Amino acid sequence: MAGTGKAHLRTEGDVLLRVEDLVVEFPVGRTGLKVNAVSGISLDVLRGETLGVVGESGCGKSTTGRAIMQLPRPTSGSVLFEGRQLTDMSGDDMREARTRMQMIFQDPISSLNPRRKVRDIVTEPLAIWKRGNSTEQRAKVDALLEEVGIDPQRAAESQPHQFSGGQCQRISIARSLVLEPTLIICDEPVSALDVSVQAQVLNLLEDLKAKHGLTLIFIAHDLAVVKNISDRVAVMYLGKICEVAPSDDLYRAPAHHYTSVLLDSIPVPDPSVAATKTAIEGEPPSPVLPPPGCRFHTRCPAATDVCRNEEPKLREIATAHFVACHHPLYGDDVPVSVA
Amino acid sequence: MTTALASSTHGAAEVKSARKARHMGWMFGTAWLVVLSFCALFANQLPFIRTYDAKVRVAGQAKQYGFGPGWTAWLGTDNSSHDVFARCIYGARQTLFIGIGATIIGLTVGGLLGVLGGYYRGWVDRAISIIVDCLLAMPALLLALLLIQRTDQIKETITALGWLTRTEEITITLGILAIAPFARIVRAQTLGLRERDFVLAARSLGAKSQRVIWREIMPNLVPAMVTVAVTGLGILIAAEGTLAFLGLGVARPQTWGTMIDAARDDLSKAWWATIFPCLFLFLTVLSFNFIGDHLARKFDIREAAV
Amino acid sequence: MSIAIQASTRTDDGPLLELEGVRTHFQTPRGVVRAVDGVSLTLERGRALGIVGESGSGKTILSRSIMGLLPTRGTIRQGSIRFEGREIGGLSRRAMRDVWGKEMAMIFQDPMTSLNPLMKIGAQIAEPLRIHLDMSRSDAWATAERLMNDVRIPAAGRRLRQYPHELSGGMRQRIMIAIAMACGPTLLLADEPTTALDVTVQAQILDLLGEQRRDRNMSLLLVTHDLGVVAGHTDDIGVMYGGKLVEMAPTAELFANMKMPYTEALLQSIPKLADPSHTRLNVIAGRPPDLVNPPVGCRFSPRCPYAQDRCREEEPPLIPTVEDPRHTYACWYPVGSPAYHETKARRQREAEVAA
Amino acid sequence: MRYFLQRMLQFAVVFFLVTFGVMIFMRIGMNKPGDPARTMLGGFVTDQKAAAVNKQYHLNDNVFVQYFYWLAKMFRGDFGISVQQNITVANYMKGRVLVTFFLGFYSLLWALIIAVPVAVYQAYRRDSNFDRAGNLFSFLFVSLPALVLAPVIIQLFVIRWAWFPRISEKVMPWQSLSGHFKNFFLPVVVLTLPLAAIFARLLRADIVQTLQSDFITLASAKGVPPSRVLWTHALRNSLFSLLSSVGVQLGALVGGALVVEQYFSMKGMGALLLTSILSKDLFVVQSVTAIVVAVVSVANLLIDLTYAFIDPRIRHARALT
Repeated sequence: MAGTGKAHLRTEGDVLLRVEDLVVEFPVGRTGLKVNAVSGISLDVLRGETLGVVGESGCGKSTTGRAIMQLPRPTSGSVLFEGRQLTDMSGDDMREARTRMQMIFQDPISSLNPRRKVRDIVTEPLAIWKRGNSTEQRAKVDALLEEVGIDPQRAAESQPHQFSGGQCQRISIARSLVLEPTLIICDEPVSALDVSVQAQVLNLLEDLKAKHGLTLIFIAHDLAVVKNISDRVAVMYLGKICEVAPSDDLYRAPAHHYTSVLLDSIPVPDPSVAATKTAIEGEPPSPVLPPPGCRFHTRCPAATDVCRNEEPKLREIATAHFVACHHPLYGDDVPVSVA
Repeated sequence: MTTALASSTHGAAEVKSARKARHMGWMFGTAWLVVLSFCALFANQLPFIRTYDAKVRVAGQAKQYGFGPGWTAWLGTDNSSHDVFARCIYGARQTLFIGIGATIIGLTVGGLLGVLGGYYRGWVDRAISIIVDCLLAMPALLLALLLIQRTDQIKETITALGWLTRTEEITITLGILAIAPFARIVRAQTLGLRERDFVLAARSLGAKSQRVIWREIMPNLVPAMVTVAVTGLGILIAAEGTLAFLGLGVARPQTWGTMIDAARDDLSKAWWATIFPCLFLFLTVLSFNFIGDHLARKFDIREAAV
Repeated sequence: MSIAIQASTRTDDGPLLELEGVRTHFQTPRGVVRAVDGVSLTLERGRALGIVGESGSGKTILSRSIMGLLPTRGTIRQGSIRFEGREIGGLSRRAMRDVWGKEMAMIFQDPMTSLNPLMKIGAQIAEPLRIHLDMSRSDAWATAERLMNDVRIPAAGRRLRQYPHELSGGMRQRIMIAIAMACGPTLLLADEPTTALDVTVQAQILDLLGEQRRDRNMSLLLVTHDLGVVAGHTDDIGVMYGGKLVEMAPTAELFANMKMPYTEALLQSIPKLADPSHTRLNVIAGRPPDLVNPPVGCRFSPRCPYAQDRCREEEPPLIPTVEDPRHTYACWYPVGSPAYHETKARRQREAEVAA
Repeated sequence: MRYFLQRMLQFAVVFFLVTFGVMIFMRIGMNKPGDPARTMLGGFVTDQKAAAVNKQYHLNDNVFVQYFYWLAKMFRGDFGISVQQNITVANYMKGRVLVTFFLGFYSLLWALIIAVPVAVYQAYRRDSNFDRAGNLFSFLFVSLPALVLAPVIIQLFVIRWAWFPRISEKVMPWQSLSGHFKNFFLPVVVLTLPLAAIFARLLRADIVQTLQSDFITLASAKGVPPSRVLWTHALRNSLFSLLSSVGVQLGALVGGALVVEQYFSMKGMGALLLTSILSKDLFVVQSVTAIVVAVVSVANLLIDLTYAFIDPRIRHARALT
């Protein structure tokens, strides 16, 4: 199997979402070539947990989020959500199932219809599913808008462009909560925001998660942000998962060379730490013709022949810490025995 | 040691006056169309507009081109001594009806084809594209000539269409011409819109395609459609004039094109009978262009090759 | 034929760049946008200055004002910009053409849109060489290839004949740097040079910039929103807020001893890797100021937790600290002052009471 | 290459559909039981003649057979006969094709020669007096279809001042060069002005937009002089709408030629087309339509190839497909 293994999937606990061997491919024009956006990844999320997905652009993290929503449907693989298989659901059942999971997008302006009033945008989900009469709908929407910090009166009168980016993101969040979903997939929700606003939105997400008992999949390229909000983090590279671990463990003792490089590349706002690291060479190869073996071997400082030929599988190197690497790094403070 | 510089507001005044100039164009266009439509609608009631068949006689005699432009007949009289001004106003009624009717037909059919093709892509899009390509491959005027020329035969063959008047035939013909360009523009817009996140958001909320099209995509198409429709109206009115000029117009009431056609051989004898309908046509098309440009600016729409 | 000659033969007295009361306002239908509103600063030769701010703080407009690359229409420019002792603030675009590319060069944020898509890479790098240094086509192309080697583009000879769309974002940003370096400028303005890039590539580009700067003895003005980027790659940092410079200091001094509550709040709102996950972030309440109608007094006062009446009435001047004259700030009640501690303690008590 | 084949296929499909459609359309009501040739020719032909025409062009067979025979004959150069004029269509069109060709060619050429520099300068000096005057004139001329412009021009230049002859004779450049230009001048002016206005407006808008892009700012920041920024960097990147518009306007030119030929009494294809449509001259209509569609489509194909010539991104994208 070309997948990177499923060792990290959990059997006990209240598993809300379980993705297995997810593959998403897009054709390149009519060339017969295809973009291997996601090449067989497996994930699971427990109820109430926040799973962070990090990686650079083109690693397939956003595609994964959308494929879970079946927008568009993945090329192959299984997505088990609340015990139901989404991949072979009929169109109507799928529409129904989508109400239990929602998405928040990167561009707050583009994700709101510019020609509609903000309150109508937030009411839309209720209108689609005809939940409650108009007074009930309105009460619910206004309460949610208050909760995310938007004045309902202003929302009733204004269109999205009259709000700032941060406010639009709050509106998006309100809309995603209206149907009372259990899972929210956040696709780079704070990447387009200024740091001060980013902090506001991150705090809001934490508050809402606690209050509404949500489960989050948080997709981002900013490792610090992902670390801050996640319980467990999966690192992706070129359509594959490199490493999965509890947030703090991953950052304390990265086992995959890619994770370690990623961590070292982050500019730290502290002049005493900064400017001491060496950057890694090169850029990710094209997902149209991904390299064989370990997909990171073209840039990896520790690559050997086995990396070039044989694809590594995810294996546990510390409690709940999984890595797909033939020559993993071992942090000093993580005693492990290699199989 | 501050070297204070003269503040340079260079260019600011230019921007302002250019904005003002554009504004004036728009104001002029609106004013002309309002006055023209008002006169056309109430031509029968307004005292200063002669009736359609009234003849302006010279000493009791109906005389070919009896009057030039002047106080008696503002824009002169035509070859059967009708008041050119009154005829131009009645022509406006006819022309505007045809233009607006054709635009509505083109917009509805073309818009629908464009949205469907752009949204569903795949074979729907390919089928629609072929139809649109075929319509566009034929020069518009050639297509119009063919269609109108054959309408009598079509009416004979398909008797259910027998009730169509000449005006309606021309309206429908021009409407068919408008389908392809409208479809093309709407399709391009739809292709762009369907990739936007709010469409994805609506689908992730469980909205059906129909709802996505009507609630999310359509409202965002309106500005482009209105803008293109206004600009298109100008083009359609000119096309109607051209058809009439080529002898395929409405005989009664005359449109501007028919008037031009009827008088153009006597251009050297009575220039006013040709030039004034031309002026009306020109000012109307110009007004639609001004308004279209204003709308395009307002809605920030890039002018597509209409 | 060395391309670094130009830079090294210049006279070395006085600061490279001095701004005094620079204002750049734009006339818009909404009113006059005071994008940059009285900025004064000095950049010494060979040093790197970071300008940090959130969107709308005026940092990008400031860099374009220095360059003189602003739309001429509806723009109001005031103040003095002295470059190598010469007043360039009021120069026309025609006069600036001799400075552009030759003595001052610029790198933009988005490498995807900053290169002419219809022109070969080689031609784009060769263009300034041919204009400013009167090189022949073959010399210019040969120099272009060397420049591409300098910015570590593999297979430079082949890349010369490629078009921008055939290159990745990181490669394109390297090309941008090569173009900027071409005529050996003394000042490089980099406007968010790594924002559009991935972190691993960002690190490469920042290292490359630093290295080129040292090799060619250039000054760098690095504009960014990311405090992390400036921390490791600049000698001094200026913090902008609402079109004004609110604090400026040598990098280490700034991080060790920040005076402006805004700077402090900005730093605190960034999630840090060192913190455990789910650490509550400090937020700055409210929104950045409207630059058409900026607040009276200190522009940060409506969002500042330590603001007092004076802050809302009187605008604080940019003054040096007692400890370090190079460290300037604009605040009535700076971080560490008695009033600051007092307010902070009061807030804490209030929070405890509320809890 | 594959892209080119694809385009050829598309062209073929459209060509067949349109010509077939035109044929069906022209024959509505003609193939009633009885005598299509007679319906078509009117009452004044002999039975023999009608039967011969019917047989020669298979008019009594079903439409597909008819179409097939027409197509086969056309590819062999036999465009059929003009039943009204009683000559072959090829003879009928001879000479006329050139008149319309010159009309269209000159108009297009002049429109581009005028529009490009005007638009470039307008965009460069945006909102200046020149730009505003340019905008006003392009508004005026866009709103002046041949129908309106021609009588005004005739009234002024032919009737009032008599600078040009009223009726153009068919003067080819090899017959009399001065006569040729004299005859074509006014008709070409009528067609050129609105066309130039359309081109100028599109191009100006595109250049204005291009001038705001980062790579233009970068070019300036490199110290590139404005003339080079405009002509080398901005213009080439702004040709897209202009080129597509040239394709679209070709069709409109056919319509314009029709009107202009009427006003100036020129014996061109437009006039021929009009007469043949009005008199239901089946073969003429079908052949002329086929030629026009082919010319317009081939021109659009050439424009498409020009895109690829200008823009390496398109070239590379197409090389893949």
